[in-house]
Amino acid sequence: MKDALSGPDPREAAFQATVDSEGKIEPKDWMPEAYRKTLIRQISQHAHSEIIGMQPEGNWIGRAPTLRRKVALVAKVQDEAGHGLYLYSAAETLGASRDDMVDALIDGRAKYSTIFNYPTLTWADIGTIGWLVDGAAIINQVALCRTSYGPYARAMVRICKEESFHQRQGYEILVDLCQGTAEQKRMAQESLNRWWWPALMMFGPSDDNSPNSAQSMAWKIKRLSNDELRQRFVDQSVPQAEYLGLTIPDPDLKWNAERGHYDFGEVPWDEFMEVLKGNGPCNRQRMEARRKARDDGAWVREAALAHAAKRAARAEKSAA
Amino acid sequence: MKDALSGPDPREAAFQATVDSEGKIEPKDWMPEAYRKTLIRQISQHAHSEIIGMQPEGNWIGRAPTLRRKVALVAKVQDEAGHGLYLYSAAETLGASRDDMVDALIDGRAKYSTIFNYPTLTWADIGTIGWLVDGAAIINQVALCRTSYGPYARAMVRICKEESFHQRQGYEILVDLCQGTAEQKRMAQESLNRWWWPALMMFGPSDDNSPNSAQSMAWKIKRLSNDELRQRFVDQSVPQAEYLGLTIPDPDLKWNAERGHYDFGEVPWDEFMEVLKGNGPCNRQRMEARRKARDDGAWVREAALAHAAKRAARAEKSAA
Amino acid sequence: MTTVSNDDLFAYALRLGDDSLILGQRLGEWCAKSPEMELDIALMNTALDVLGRARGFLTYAGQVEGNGRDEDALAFLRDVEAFGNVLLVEQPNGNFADTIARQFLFDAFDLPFMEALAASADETLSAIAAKAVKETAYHLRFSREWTIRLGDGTEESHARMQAAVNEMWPYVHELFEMDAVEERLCAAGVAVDRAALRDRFERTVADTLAEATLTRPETSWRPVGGRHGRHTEQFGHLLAEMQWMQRAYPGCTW
Amino acid sequence: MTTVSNDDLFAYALRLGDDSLILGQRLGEWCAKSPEMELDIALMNTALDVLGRARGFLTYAGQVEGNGRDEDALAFLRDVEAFGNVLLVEQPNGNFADTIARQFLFDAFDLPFMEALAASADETLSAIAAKAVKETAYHLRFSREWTIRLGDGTEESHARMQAAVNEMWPYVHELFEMDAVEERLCAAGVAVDRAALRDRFERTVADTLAEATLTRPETSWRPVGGRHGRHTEQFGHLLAEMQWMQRAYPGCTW
Repeated sequence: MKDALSGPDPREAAFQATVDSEGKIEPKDWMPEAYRKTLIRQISQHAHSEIIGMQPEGNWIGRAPTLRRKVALVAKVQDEAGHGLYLYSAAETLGASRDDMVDALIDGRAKYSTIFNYPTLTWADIGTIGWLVDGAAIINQVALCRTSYGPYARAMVRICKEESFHQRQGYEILVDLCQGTAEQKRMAQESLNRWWWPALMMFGPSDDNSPNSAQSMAWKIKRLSNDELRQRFVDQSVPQAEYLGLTIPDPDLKWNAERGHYDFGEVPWDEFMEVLKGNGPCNRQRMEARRKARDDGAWVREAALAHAAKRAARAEKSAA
Repeated sequence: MKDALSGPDPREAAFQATVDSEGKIEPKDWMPEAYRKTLIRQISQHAHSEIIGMQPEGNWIGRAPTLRRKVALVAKVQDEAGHGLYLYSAAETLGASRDDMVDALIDGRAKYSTIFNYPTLTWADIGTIGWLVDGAAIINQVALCRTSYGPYARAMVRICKEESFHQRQGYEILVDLCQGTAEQKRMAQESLNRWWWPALMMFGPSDDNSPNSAQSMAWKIKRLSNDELRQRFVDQSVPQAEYLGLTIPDPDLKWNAERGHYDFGEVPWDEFMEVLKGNGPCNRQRMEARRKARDDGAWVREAALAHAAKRAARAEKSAA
Repeated sequence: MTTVSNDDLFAYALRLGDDSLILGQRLGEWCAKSPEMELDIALMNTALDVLGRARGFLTYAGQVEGNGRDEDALAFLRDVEAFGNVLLVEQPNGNFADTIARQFLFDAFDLPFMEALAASADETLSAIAAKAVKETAYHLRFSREWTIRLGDGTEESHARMQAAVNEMWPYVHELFEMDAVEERLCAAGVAVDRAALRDRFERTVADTLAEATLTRPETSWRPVGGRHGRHTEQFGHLLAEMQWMQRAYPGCTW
Repeated sequence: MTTVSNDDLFAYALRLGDDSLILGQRLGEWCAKSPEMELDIALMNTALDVLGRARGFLTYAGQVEGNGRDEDALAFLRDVEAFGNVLLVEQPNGNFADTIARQFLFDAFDLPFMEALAASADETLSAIAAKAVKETAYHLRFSREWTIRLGDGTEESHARMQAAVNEMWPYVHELFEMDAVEERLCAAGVAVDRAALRDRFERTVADTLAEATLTRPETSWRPVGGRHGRHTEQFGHLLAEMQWMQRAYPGCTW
């Protein structure tokens, strides 16, 4: 808290010094309110993304083409649920409550990654999500392993390991498709065509249009800019697509020897803004599914509470 | 109504004379209460059978293997709904109310043909139901075209025509299967194995165990005994099975030159009694589906009534 | 008059067939589940009509294509991305109000559409449409009346009907979408100019919603993509069911 | 010791695989739909365990059969009548109480079953079962606790849990059914004597229902047939979904 009479809060200087020297801020440390709020927003969005992300992949559990793939997919979706819970816990160390965060999600006040508002239409999409969506997530998260808030950084380290495994699995699915029949390869290409641009959008607006970024960089919540991360993702994905023999649906994509990076076309930001506003193909469906799970399950949660209370009362009685 | 003081009701003699001379009893004619009740029970059971019978066949509308078959199946199920309504109307001419009859069905007080408590597990079952179940129904119904109650007899005439068409369609499905691949033929045989005995049960218990039959025969509600009808069905079905190249699952089945009929094995009456008691494979499911349709649709029926009332009120107001 | 390419004609007949087929498939799911037995009959009746025209359109598409695919090959042996139906018709049945809303919005479009298609320079399309006009007039009467009945019924039915209209409304825009295929066929007098139907559609909707005491939804969401194989996640499940037999037992006669 | 016929062993491994596979398929349908995220994790976890043993049993069945069918050929390329799972595991998920009732009744049988199978003379079956014992002990703890929690929770949860137990109960009898195949394998020390497990099952059920303030249902209905391919109507729909990919794209590597 800042005292208007006495100039800058000395705690703020100490906080910034810790951040600047790559120290970690821990739950009981003093921190600026805006830092706390930014973190809660970001971590809860991340948690929401894990939870909502279960839906497009869960859509294929029933139809996975082999038992091995089915087991891997169930395990992956289960991991995502675990990541979600882990991240909600990290946000709770900052004083947020999970129920409030989930309510904010279902009321549409909180955001989650726009990528999960696209539908999974073919099995290839399960491969593509692993390859591109988890791939993009990892690039974001690797950077976040060095984020200034301790619990978040530690969550990221753990999550990154599992995500790498998921990404490899997804890529393997595509390898099988691309080494398979013509129909399988076509399925892979069609999937890439749908997911490529939405994947690039996962890094957020371009730096020119990312107003909160500077403060987040100063606090070392963010370690790299949106555009830097996006470039890293493109550079990483192009040779992977080449290995698969797939064509990235961007006519402007080409190697720039001078920059040592791939140039690529303009991300369709209009679409991004529409999806962000709630107008993606599946926004309504994702929210409705979450709401339905919450509402249909209310009686179960009430029963669990009622039973716990009964038990506690009985224990008290027998202790007395 | 019978007056205890004045001996037999002369109206009863007139009624029986009409029946004996193959005349028709019409809704406004006097009739014995027991005749009325027997008819209401029989006609409403018949109506319920049509309505419940939609379920096993409806189960395959979504999966019919060709569009031609899909259209034919939808049309058939639609006809059955029509028959159900037509029969409920016939029962209503006797003073029963459709709502009461449907409630009795859903409460488990009323019966319907036990055959519809068996599941449709393969597409062949759609053929088998047409061939055997509609075939058995027609044998029952042809006899009923001469039943003594006019509205019921006329309903039967109309229904018989459509059922014959359905039976032919069902048989055609099996012809295609039996002239098809080995797998298709196996599917047809497996289906016949499951449906043969339940089809024989459609004619009710053997005459020795059919206590109500004598009175029904005297009233010409029933025109042939259960066992006579069953024999007719077996005699008709055996050459049809031979043409298909299918084996009827009855080791005791053989031509009896002396009788001029096929002998056949003992119907598994224990199973029949179990299904009749409610313990067939699908009894609960059929009732639950009917109940669900009624309950889920309550708000729609209420809305229709409310709207009709509003309309009537508006019409009255504008007329005033 | 411009020459019509077989590719265009194939694509057009196919998407019209898909609209009808998928709607028929959804309606068939109501079998024995309706609020009244009479409604079972009415919904089956609509299913029969649209499945009938699906057969006509798909058979014609197969002939135009000339690769030996018949109506069943087209209905049962394509995967999601090859289906060209609008997203509206694949929406799940939901409750009875949802189905009525989907049907009413479709019918309100479909009647002027089929009337216009009946005047197509293509004789086959014209003949299918001429038959469809009478059927659709009946469908529209049914779905319109039920929209009114539920909208102006009880409090509960009003709320459900309004929610249903809100839910289905975003999908109507795709009905009026023209792409290059349809532009070319339209120039040749074969395809219908969808944009020209909007006024009549809006009048039907406005009249009906007014009588039903319902409000026309205003949403900025205008989902499209069905014409180009970008469907909803539910669609794959619909196909898994619909195509089961042909997929499990390929190459058989049924 | 009697010699074991490959046909018997194949049939046995297959039906055990089918029990696990179909239960896993049903559990997978809960994904992202559970009352709590923790329950999503728990149900997925159970799904993983049973799918894992399904793989083991089916792979072994394919080896014993010796016709080159692997786990996927067996899981994805058989039709309804060739599946030998009990009817209990194919029952639809219903609400959470229904799923818990199905799971609890299955687990209460499955724990003694797997313990007994771990002592099988057949090494492969024994190894799969040994691993399964630990997993199932955990499943049973979970499903038992939730049976108690819901039974002795609120009035609503009590009513739902009782209804769920009533609904699932008739299907337990089939779990104890022995046919000639199992009799022969049992005599050879390979298969489990199911009848011998009944007492322990009943004790588990009695204890749990008592703690849950629930009543043991009494019904005369004892549906069977699953072991011989006579399934419920829902089962075909389950297969249409589960087998979609292998049916639509035959002969591919995934």
